[in-house]
Amino acid sequence: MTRITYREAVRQGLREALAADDRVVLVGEDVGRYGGAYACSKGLLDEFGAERVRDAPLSEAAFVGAGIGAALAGLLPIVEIMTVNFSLLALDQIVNNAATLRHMSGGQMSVPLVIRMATGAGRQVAAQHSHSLEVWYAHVPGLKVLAAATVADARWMLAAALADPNPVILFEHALLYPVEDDVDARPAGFDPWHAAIRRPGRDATIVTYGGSLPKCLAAAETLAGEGIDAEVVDLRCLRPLDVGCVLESVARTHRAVVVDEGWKTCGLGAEISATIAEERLYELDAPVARVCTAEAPIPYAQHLETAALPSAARIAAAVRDVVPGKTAAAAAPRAE
Amino acid sequence: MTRITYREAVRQGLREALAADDRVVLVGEDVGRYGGAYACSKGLLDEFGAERVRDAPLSEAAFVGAGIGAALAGLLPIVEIMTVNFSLLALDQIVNNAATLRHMSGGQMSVPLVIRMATGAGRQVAAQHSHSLEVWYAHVPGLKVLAAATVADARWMLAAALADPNPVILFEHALLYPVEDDVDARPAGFDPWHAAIRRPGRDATIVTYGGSLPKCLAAAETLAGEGIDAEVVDLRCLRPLDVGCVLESVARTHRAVVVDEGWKTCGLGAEISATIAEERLYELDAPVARVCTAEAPIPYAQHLETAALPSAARIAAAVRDVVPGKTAAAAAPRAE
Amino acid sequence: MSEAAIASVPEAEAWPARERCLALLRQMLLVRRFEERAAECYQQGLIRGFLHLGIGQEAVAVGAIAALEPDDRIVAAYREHGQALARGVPAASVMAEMFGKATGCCRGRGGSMHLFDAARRLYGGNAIVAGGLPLACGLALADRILGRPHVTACFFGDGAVAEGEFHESLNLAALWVLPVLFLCENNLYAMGTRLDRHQAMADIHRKGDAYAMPHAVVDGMDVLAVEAAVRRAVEQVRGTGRPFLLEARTYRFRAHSMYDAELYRPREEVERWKQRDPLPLFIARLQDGGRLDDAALAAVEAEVAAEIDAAVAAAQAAAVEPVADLLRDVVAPSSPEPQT
Amino acid sequence: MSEAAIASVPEAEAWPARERCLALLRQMLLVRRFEERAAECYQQGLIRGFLHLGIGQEAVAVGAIAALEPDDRIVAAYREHGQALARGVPAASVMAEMFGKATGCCRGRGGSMHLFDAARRLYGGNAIVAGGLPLACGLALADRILGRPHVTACFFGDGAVAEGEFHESLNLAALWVLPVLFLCENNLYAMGTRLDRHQAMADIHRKGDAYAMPHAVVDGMDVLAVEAAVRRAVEQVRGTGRPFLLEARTYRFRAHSMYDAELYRPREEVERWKQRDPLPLFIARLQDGGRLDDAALAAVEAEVAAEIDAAVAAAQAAAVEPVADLLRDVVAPSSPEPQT
Ligand SMILES: Cc1ncc(C[n+]2csc(CCOP(=O)(O)OP(=O)(O)O)c2C)c(N)n1
Ligand SMILES: Cc1ncc(C[n+]2csc(CCOP(=O)(O)OP(=O)(O)O)c2C)c(N)n1
Ligand SMILES: [Mg+2]
Ligand SMILES: [Mg+2]
Repeated sequence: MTRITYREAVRQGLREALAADDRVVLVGEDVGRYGGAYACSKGLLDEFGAERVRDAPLSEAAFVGAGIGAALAGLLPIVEIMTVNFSLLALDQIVNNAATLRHMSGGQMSVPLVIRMATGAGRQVAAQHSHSLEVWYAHVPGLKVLAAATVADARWMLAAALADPNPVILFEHALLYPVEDDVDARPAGFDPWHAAIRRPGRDATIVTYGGSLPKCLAAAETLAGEGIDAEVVDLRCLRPLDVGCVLESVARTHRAVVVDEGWKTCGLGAEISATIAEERLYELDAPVARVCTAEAPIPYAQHLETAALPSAARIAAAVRDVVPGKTAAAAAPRAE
Repeated sequence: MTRITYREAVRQGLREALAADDRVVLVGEDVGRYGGAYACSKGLLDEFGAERVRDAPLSEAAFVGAGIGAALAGLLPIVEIMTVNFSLLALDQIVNNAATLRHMSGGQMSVPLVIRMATGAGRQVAAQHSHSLEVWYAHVPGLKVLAAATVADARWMLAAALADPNPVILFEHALLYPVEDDVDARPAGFDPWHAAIRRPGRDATIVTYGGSLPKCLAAAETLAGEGIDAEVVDLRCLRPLDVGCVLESVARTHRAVVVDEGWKTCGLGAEISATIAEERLYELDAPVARVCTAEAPIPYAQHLETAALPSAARIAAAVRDVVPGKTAAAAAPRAE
Repeated sequence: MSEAAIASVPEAEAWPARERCLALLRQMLLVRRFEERAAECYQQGLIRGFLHLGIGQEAVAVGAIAALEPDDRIVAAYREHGQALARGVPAASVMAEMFGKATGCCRGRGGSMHLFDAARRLYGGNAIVAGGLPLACGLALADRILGRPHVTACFFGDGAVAEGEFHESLNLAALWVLPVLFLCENNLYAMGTRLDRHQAMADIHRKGDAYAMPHAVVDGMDVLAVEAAVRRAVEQVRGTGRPFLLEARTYRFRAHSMYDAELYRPREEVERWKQRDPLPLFIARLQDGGRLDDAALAAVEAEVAAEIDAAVAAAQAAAVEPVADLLRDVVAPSSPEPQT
Repeated sequence: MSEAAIASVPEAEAWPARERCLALLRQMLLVRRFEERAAECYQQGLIRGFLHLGIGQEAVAVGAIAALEPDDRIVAAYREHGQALARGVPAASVMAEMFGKATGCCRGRGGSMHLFDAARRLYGGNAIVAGGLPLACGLALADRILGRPHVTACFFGDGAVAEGEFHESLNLAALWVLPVLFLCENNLYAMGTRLDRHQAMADIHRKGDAYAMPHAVVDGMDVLAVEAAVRRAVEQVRGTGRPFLLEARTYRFRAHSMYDAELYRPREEVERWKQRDPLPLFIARLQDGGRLDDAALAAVEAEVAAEIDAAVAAAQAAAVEPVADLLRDVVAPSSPEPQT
């Protein structure tokens, strides 16, 4: 067991990938000499050289598109877009090329590409630097989308993404980089394409992903003290969604709260909420609740930003709402 | 009453806007000499001159951003992005500037801009030219989003959008341009910001917008012959959503089918379905159903494209599923 | 850009061998007749969607591709029948694709704007203007890193030059030293917008200077001039590993797509350019040089006509993909073969 | 780009009047001391998020804005404290903004990277690299169409030059004849990437040729040279209505943002550039020219210090916006006043 940060986990994943296969290249703004905007690629330039750890000029469309082209011609590129905010500039390449080439070409072309990007708010970097646009990528056929919520996933998801023959978008939440955890050897049967139950519980299902996971776990702790036993499901793979895991959990708990750092309207939470209600209407004991970001560009001021984002308190409150009448006193003792 | 096409309705709306206010300019690729890719601005260059009807070079980010800047400085620009597919190249400007400037500046800046674009599939123009990305725009706080599904809305929505001090995205469905209808003078109290019930009905609510409306109305006709009386709600405004209208309808019908030409997962249909189930769980007699586009890039071949898109037949089938046991024989006579 | 400047572009230095000339002629004829036939099929409703004809521009694709090696890569835009045919994608395969049939080069999923052929290293067919340029950089990057000697030839229109992706790609290719030939088919118009109405500086090739990229301009109506210019440029790219920007000045005789009132250009301008139609021009030169007699020309025409007739017949007879396969090839289920 | 080339940039033709010189000095000092103080406040946790200091680059903003008319418009990037202060946004207003207070110029919603001031015609503060260039084109387009004589000055970094939005905007401005001064603050680095590692052709101003746009380069460490060069450029823009590309060569003395190990540049390079610190350089010239004595300098320093002290005190004392107002100004409820 070694205790490492999420940041270091990403770095180790990158290093391992570069070491394992000569076809792997890391491309992005400041991935080389600067060591990565979040220091995730520190030391890799020295170890693997400027040909394979490649600083890109500020031109997101071109270097993401180049990653797609390089994947077509036999490389296994890892393209880093510094943050999801700048990925808007590369969206045409991702949607119109990466996601479509296989299908448009009748299966002739393959784009084995991984695009990593930091996402999320919470650091007072204001409206243009705080987007959570995972939902947009999760909407696009032809892409796969992963979100690392734990240090272990940050460590091992990359290899799985690289082994996949499809373009994979891999989200890292900017607030998680300093988080520490024990990381073992790669778990046998590690499978990031399926959701994980991060905390089992019987009274309600909290469905989340990425940077909201710690908040959900904190809320579940609080609720446990009140006798509400919440299950926390980490989606991990946002496309294709592991609907099965979510539905099984809800079939057990009959209540669900979806937590999503994106804006509520047309966010990922909507898809989860809709799917639960469409598939388990008669098993729901309460309407599904969504805890999302307020419908505003993220403000700079700390108190406003905090108010805009999902918090453990808001999550706990939402769970209490769907589990009415359940107090510490009323809570039945567990019987498995 | 004059019978005009949706295309002509758009043209008249543009002409009226240019004639009404000198601050209005029309900017976009081929809006001038070519007359618009869909011939919506034919004749306007001659009438209003090249200063106000302005052909733009192929540079979506620059001319959309210029529209934003021009709006900041006192013009009322109508920017045409030829199709939603190319709007990906301008998304950074729309999301990071148009949608945020008012809020980021603490209310100092206003962006009274209208961005028109054609959307949708159905013309065998394949994967890169067939997107329905309305949902992405509907996700963004700071924007308003309209979709014209009828000739009358195509005729009158623009003026309402221009009168609004916010950036408004106005979608026109490419398949609707040749559709004809009678158009009167501007209806008193014309209000595109709210949904419209295009066909009242008692047995189920079909919620839709834009290019899917004719399919929904056709499905409702078919169903009427079978004794199923479907209500058809045209959302019209995709942001902010007129949730009230949808919920009131569902409160009457207890059954809902959402029809959305976007891909199903994380599409606009998900938001509608989620909202209905969250707000009217105990009034639903069946799970909400979604009829959306298959999860694939749109193929060129006609039979495949047709299979991918919502059709009147698929819509009717979905309604039948949520209204079980209701046959022509079983249908009760209407009693208001 | 004056038309005089175009005419003064130097001729090809030396005549290629007769067989090579006849091969070029055959390809130009194939492309021309193929597109004429495609237009008919479109009128008959057999081809649908967008159909962009390159009639008038055949010398560019044919001349350029003749100067490439079989392992070189090609990225094209949406007016790319010429590129596909010149690269050897069978007319039957292209026609079937445009008919939406399972025997098409993309099994009917791509259509006219998205012709792909992995074996012939044709990477589309891209309908987003300038969308192919970053791909070309990436293809070349892979070749560079993997030590392969290939060149990537990237075709695009004058309209694409205004897009940010043009600028970003040229900078990237020059900065990273990528073996890309950027080949601008300057046909004077982006849809209805004339070059001088979309470019502040209309001498496109000179934009190479902004990226320290060597550049040249060639008469795109002269197939031999194009072939020679591309050969020189490709040699330089292959030798130095550096990119090159070549502008070919040409003209589109037909509408932008199938429907287009052509309000934006005077009829006389089109007629003037038709005087420089690359096909009669080349035929006359071959005849003047004694390399082509009427019988030989008739034979080539007949051959081409037969090939296209067969392509249309096959396309009409072919089956479509089953609807059940709609979701096939959206994502790959497992590890594919490595691509080269 | 050699450093020799920078040094050889011509000096300002003539000395401005003493008062003008002192005003420039005061502004440069204000910007410098303001940012030094902001850095301290950041260490104390009073300012958060991203904080990009322009220390070393003050001569560019101060010199340039001195050459603008009050009604001219300014678009800046995210390293824009200098632009805001030089434009006359009160230090108290900027400091309060960075403290996230309701008295900030954007009521705490924008922070360091998004300083706006409608009355002073400052249109951000844009944190998307090159994101402000299209806006500048639009502001100028409105002025052109509405027949107003204003110039829009658009500041951006060398890193922005690689973005597609740079290219598209320059083409648009030149093509549409828009009165924009594009002012590149070339500080040799985009974060950790040195100019020659992000630009294939590193003489940024020469990229103007690709758009038939007049251009020049100026020593960005010399406030008088900047003022003169901008004055000339702005005169030309105002006179002709055409855009201009001006490159100011400068250097950032501090980290890119508050945390940055600066692995990408040698300490000596920074020290060498500090020899050309625009502030001591200008002070020495004023002293040599007999326009500044120690007492006057001390007085300016004291004035500036007092202003900044007051700004910090006011910012600390100020209230924050109520959380209930979170959704305020996301969309406007009704028709606003016309903007000019
Ligand atoms: C990014 C983008 N914007 C707009 C369009 C619509 N469009 C299709 S072709 C075309 C003109 C392109 O001109 P050019 O690059 O010169 O190619 P040509 O048609 O002359 O071959 C336009 C505007 C598009 N396909 N992609
Ligand atoms: C489109 C975009 N990509 C990446 C970033 C992250 N980023 C912020 S500043 C910066 C460097 C910009 O360099 P330059 O334009 O030279 O400005 P300077 O920081 O030197 O003032 C980068 C890469 C961004 N803000 N926007
Ligand atoms: Mg063209
Ligand atoms: Mg810089």
